[in-house]
Amino acid sequence: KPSGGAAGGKGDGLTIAFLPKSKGNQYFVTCEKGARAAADELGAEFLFDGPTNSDPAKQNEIVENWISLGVDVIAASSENKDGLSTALRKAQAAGIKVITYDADAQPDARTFFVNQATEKGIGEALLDNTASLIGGEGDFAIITANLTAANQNGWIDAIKAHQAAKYPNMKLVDIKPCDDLKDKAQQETTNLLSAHPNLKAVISVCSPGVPGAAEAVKQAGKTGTVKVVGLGLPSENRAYVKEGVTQAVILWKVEDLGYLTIQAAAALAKGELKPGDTEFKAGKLGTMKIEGDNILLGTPFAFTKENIDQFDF
Amino acid sequence: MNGKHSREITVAGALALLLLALGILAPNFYDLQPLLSRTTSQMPALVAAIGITLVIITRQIDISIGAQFSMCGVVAGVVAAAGFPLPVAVLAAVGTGVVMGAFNGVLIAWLGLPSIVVTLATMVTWNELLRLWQQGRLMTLPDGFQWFGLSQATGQGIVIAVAVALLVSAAWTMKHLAAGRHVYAVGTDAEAARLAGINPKWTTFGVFVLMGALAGIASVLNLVQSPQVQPNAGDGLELKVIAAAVVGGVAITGGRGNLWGVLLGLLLLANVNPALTHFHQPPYWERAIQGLVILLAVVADGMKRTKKATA
Amino acid sequence: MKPILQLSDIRKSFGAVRALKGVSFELLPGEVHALLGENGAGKSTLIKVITGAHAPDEGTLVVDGETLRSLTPSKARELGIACIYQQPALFPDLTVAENIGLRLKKRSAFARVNHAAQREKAAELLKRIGAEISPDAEVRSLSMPEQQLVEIACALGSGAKIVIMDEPTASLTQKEQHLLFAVVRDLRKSGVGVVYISHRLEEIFALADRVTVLRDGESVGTNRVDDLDEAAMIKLMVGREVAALYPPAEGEPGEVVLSLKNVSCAAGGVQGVNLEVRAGEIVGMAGLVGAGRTELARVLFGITPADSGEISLNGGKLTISNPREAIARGIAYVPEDRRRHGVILEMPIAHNITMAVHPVLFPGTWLRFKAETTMAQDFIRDLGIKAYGPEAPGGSLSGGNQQKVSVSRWLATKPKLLILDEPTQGVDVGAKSEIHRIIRGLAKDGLAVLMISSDLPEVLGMSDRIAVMREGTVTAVLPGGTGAPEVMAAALGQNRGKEVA
Amino acid sequence: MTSARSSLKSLFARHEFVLLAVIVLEVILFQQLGRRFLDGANVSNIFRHSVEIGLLALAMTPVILTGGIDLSVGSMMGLCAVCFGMLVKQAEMSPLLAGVLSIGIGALGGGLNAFLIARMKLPPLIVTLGTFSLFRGLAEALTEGSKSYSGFSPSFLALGNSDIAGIPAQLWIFLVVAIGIWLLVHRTTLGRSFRAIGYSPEGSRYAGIPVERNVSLAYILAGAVAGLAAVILVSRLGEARANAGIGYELLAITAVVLGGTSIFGGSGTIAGTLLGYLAIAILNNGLKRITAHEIFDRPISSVSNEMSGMLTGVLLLVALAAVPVLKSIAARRSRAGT
Ligand SMILES: Nc1ncnc2c1ncn2[C@@H]1O[C@H](COP(=O)(O)OP(=O)(O)OP(=O)(O)O)[C@@H](O)[C@H]1O
Ligand SMILES: Nc1ncnc2c1ncn2[C@@H]1O[C@H](COP(=O)(O)OP(=O)(O)OP(=O)(O)O)[C@@H](O)[C@H]1O
Ligand SMILES: [Mg+2]
Ligand SMILES: [Mg+2]
Repeated sequence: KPSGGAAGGKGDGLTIAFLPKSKGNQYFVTCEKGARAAADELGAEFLFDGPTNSDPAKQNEIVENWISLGVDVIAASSENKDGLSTALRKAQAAGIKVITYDADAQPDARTFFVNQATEKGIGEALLDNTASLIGGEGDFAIITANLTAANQNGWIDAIKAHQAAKYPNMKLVDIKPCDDLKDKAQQETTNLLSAHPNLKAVISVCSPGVPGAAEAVKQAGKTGTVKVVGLGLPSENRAYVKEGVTQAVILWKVEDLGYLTIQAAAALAKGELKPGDTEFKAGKLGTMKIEGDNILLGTPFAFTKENIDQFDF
Repeated sequence: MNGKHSREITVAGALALLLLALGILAPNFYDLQPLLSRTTSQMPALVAAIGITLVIITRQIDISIGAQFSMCGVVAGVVAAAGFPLPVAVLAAVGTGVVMGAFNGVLIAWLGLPSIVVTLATMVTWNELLRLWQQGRLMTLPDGFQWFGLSQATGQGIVIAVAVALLVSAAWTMKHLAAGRHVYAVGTDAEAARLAGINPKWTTFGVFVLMGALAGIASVLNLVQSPQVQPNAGDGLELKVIAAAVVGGVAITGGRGNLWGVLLGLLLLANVNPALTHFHQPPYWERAIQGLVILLAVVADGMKRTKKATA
Repeated sequence: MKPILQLSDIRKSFGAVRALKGVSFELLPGEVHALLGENGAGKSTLIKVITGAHAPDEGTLVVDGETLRSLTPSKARELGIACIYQQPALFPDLTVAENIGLRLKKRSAFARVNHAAQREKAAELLKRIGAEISPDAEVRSLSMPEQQLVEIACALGSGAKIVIMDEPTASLTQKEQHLLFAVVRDLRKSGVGVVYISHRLEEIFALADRVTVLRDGESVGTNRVDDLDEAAMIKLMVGREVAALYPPAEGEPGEVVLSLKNVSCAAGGVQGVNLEVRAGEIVGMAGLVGAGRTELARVLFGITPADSGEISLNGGKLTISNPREAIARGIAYVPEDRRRHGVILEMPIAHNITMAVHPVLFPGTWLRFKAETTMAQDFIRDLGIKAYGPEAPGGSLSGGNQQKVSVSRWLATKPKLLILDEPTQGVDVGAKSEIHRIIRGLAKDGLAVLMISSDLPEVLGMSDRIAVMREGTVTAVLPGGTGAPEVMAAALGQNRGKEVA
Repeated sequence: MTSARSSLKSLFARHEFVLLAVIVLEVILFQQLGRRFLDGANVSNIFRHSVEIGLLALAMTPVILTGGIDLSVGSMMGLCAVCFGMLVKQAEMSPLLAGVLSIGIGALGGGLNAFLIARMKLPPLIVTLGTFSLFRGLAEALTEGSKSYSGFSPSFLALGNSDIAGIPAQLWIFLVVAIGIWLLVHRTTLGRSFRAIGYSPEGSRYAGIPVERNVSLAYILAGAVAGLAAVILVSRLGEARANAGIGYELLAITAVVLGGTSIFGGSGTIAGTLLGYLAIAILNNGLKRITAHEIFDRPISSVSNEMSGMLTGVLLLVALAAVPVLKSIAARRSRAGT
């Protein structure tokens, strides 16, 4: 084995590396918090690094760097599925265990995927929520981060499929990228509102897009008339949700996602978790279900006016 | 003489055509409220464009303005979050801009370093510093910040009024005050300007400081448009306003250009994206179209020059 | 009388170049004080110290009784010092009125510009010096001499007590020279002190009261002009007698090398030029500034190619569409603007000299440093270029030596026809006679030489034949030895010369 | 006079020396603070991860020497990557042929820059700002923003991920290109003419140098090298996407300027560019290895990208400011000495 525990800075403990899609994002900051807590609990060394811009080569660079650093296990969320898989395969070839979370890589490039909810699940949750708000019919539009983001495209595809199957009277009129900028999302939504006067709802699949879309709807005086639904953090949307501009913010418990990922990663590295297992005991989260090679976090959660104050992330 | 305003006329023509097409094909574009929001959202860029225009006229460039804009916004946000009232936050933003502008100015005016490299360096430095400091958190501003604590309509009115007032007074200064003439003179020929008793160093320094201050003001005008501020709000702003200046007829070789052209250039570029949306076109052509507009503008310049030379 | 300007022991270095080594100078009110010296003697540097453009390393200035360590351009202006620089320092994008406005009384940066008043003032000044230039014209549309007149208007309008002119006549025509002389005399009468720099001794005799000669950054004395004759003045400048100014022609001209029939170029304003140049002869080309001589040279060198007519070289007809072709055909052109077109100041002399012979010296594009150095050393020796070696950057040389480098570059191409454009412009007498000797030597070796010059004595002294250009065409070809009046008459279009069919 | 030259010479010597010292310092520092920094695998990584930027920096040097700039190379990488992906995956071409074609497409794009800059005499900064948007925009439009290409053959992926004689495969290509461009810039008349043009385009024309043609060649070369860099990047990542090479133009320019090439054109060396590139590449890699030290309560390795960006900016400013400051000190000293 070319690498191994010997590299660990802290005696013979594990070294776990944790890769987010991008760093400048509250979502991954929260994720890291949970992950770090798990690592501390396990007494493992925790390495965290991620890209600060949209250069698709950055994630590979970080992974390959960890390979030569000799970490024991890598947990990654992929921005570019195929691209990152190349690096993750190299890690596996070097004897490093690989697990993905949040956004999956190719199945052969990792052992498990910690699934906070399937693409399908997220897409359906977003659309079902929207549909129930607008009575199952009417125009809606989507705000995404950028057109190249892999798992956002996955969610969008799921939304499209689900709409075709279940809500024939709904129509997706436009998809706009906002470059992960809140202000740009706001401008795009303003344009969407006047370009599509019959718009009933805006779904944002990137987190800065949710408050951006909400602000545009609010400024347009269409609070309540045009519904805003999105994937985002409660803390960033609390005010809009309470005002009734944003109807629902959908997310899983992000901190738990980080926590579970690290627990699984450690177990995998220690050999306590093996392919074929159907259950896995994840510290304070208790026993988690495994479906195939997906470790399930649970279903996504909808934050609404009623419950949003109970969450502090 | 006839060629003097040809650029403004061309750009105004293209803009008019676009607006006309929108009027016929997508009359909703002119609904009052979205129009107002759309206009308000471009005002920070307009204010930054005033600054970059002066910088380019002095034959310099500043690609750090997006970073300055982000930094000013974050500083204002931090000051506000610490409980200081709005005017203090505004002062902090502008002050931060002035300091960053002065930093560029000292290196460029006194050490004679090339502005493109200096501002490239300060751009990455400020941007990465911000990332290190803020980790990309969306900052929530205190209540009473949005629209200066006034109603939305009033707030939008103030934002537009401030930007337009800055534009008008800058344009007036460039034409009617000796200082404006100095900026043109330094951009045309710094040594000749020096011999004419103008201090090119102070002029250049002043322009960069002003650029910083305007970036600060622009960030405030952006800040008040929503209750949150993103630490990378200025990403790409430099390209947007440089493009606007170039399309508006400001010569990158210094000494020539005027702010009305820049206003038109900004409006033209800023309306490409809304127009695509209103024509129900897919968004992925946006960047290519903006590139084409810039190239057409420079090519038009080139053709005009060749014609002049052979005539 | 009390001097209005007094400099004592001024020292100034640029890096290791000691341009001024303790110069003292004084200017009285109401006098025209000429400053003379070879190229690089430090004249321009001295006046830049006076105008505040350069701060001296040591020494003091006394202006109007006030003692100063150094000046800034704006402080100098407040003290009433105005200057017409060697290169016009105007803003091409601004109008004449705006340019003049910028140079008049210093106002606060935040004072309002009164456009109407500025225009009026400009019009008045231009009228006073007799220039027919519109105040609303953009400066970029003006000719060189017109720009020089605007400079003069600026200096006049500032109401200065000290006016400095650095080679103001270098690009002026006869007519404008007269305007300038009138202005200078006018200034003297009103008690203004004028510092006047020129390489043309006849101007010094015509205008100046006193003369200070600089040599090698040091002042070698101040004399009354009346006390000196030309020979004495030259001796002061170069530190030795300069004997025969123009080397005599030797031998008979050979075959026709260059023949032009009806050559025109609309872009360059050249129309129907007919001309022949033979091997071994020097054809001098006279004409007023703006007559189109440089333009003709540019046509022959392929910079602005001809659009009609016939150019033959050694009997063969040819078209020349770019400088590369011209070089390949054996044409060489030593341009008039040395600093912009002649030598690349930042590059070593060796690189400058080999620049036009890359395809020959470096076959297959690989550089051969040894061959290059050898070639450069040969020229440095043959032409007597004063430099510390082939690796010295062009900018470290004096004007005359730069000119020699420029000539070397073209001799390296082994041309059949050598076109020289103002070969001694701004070159001091010593270097000038050396360049003349070199040109004559080349002709003797069988080169056909076309020498454009605005220096009439030079044209008269050097030419085997004299072609005169006016309004873009050759109006007369006169034999060598023709007198100045005839040549001037032809240049001015007073139909006295022998017309060419 | 001789002293003027020698002091100037020592200044240049000093610049590259200073850069070398910075690199040595970096290596020592990272070796001390970092984990397994001088490990064979990591040294490979330093090069493997930065070869694309190194290539762009090499190709950018002639462009800057002519007094120009090319902001479009990063976008050109995106366009070439996408074209390469389409050629291999849709037109089912062999990677070799597709690679050659991609380099050709890069050269073509460089040709567009060249036409506008050299022939139409338009300012390079603005032309390439326009093509910066245009090329990236075309890449996005071609893929409708979201498509990407993957699943390349292992033999192609080997180019980006395997070693030849213990050295990353792409580093061999880099070395060949580096030697080629070094020869071009320092040993040929073309390279000499780049400098001449950078110092004085008009003067060069009067000396019979085909200015238009030579400037064009510099931009075409930059485009072609961007195409090559794109192919290498795709083979390293195993995926071709419209956002390949985003922001690389600025890193390449930084490397060139850090290496002592004047942004105004004329002076500069390939050795300087290589040193500038190395300094950046080592900084970027080394910071990732420092896991035991913290800044702002975070391990340095976890903010390595931010830190290396910031330090690169600072280094650039220091390197730039050092020249005029040293010069004025030298001038003062020489004056005091005389
Ligand atoms: N800015 C400068 N930097 C470096 N050296 C300079 C500079 N200006 C002048 N010199 C050098 O100083 C010396 C004096 O130059 P100056 O221009 O004063 O001569 P000049 O007497 O005016 O000559 P000319 O008759 O050719 O105009 C020359 O050796 C020149 O090369
Ligand atoms: N850079 C310039 N800007 C403005 N006018 C110019 C410029 N160069 C040349 N001219 C003008 O173009 C006209 C033709 O110039 P040209 O150089 O051919 O004349 P010339 O007979 O060679 O005069 P000379 O060589 O004595 O200056 C002149 O009026 C000249 O002043
Ligand atoms: Mg002089
Ligand atoms: Mg001439």
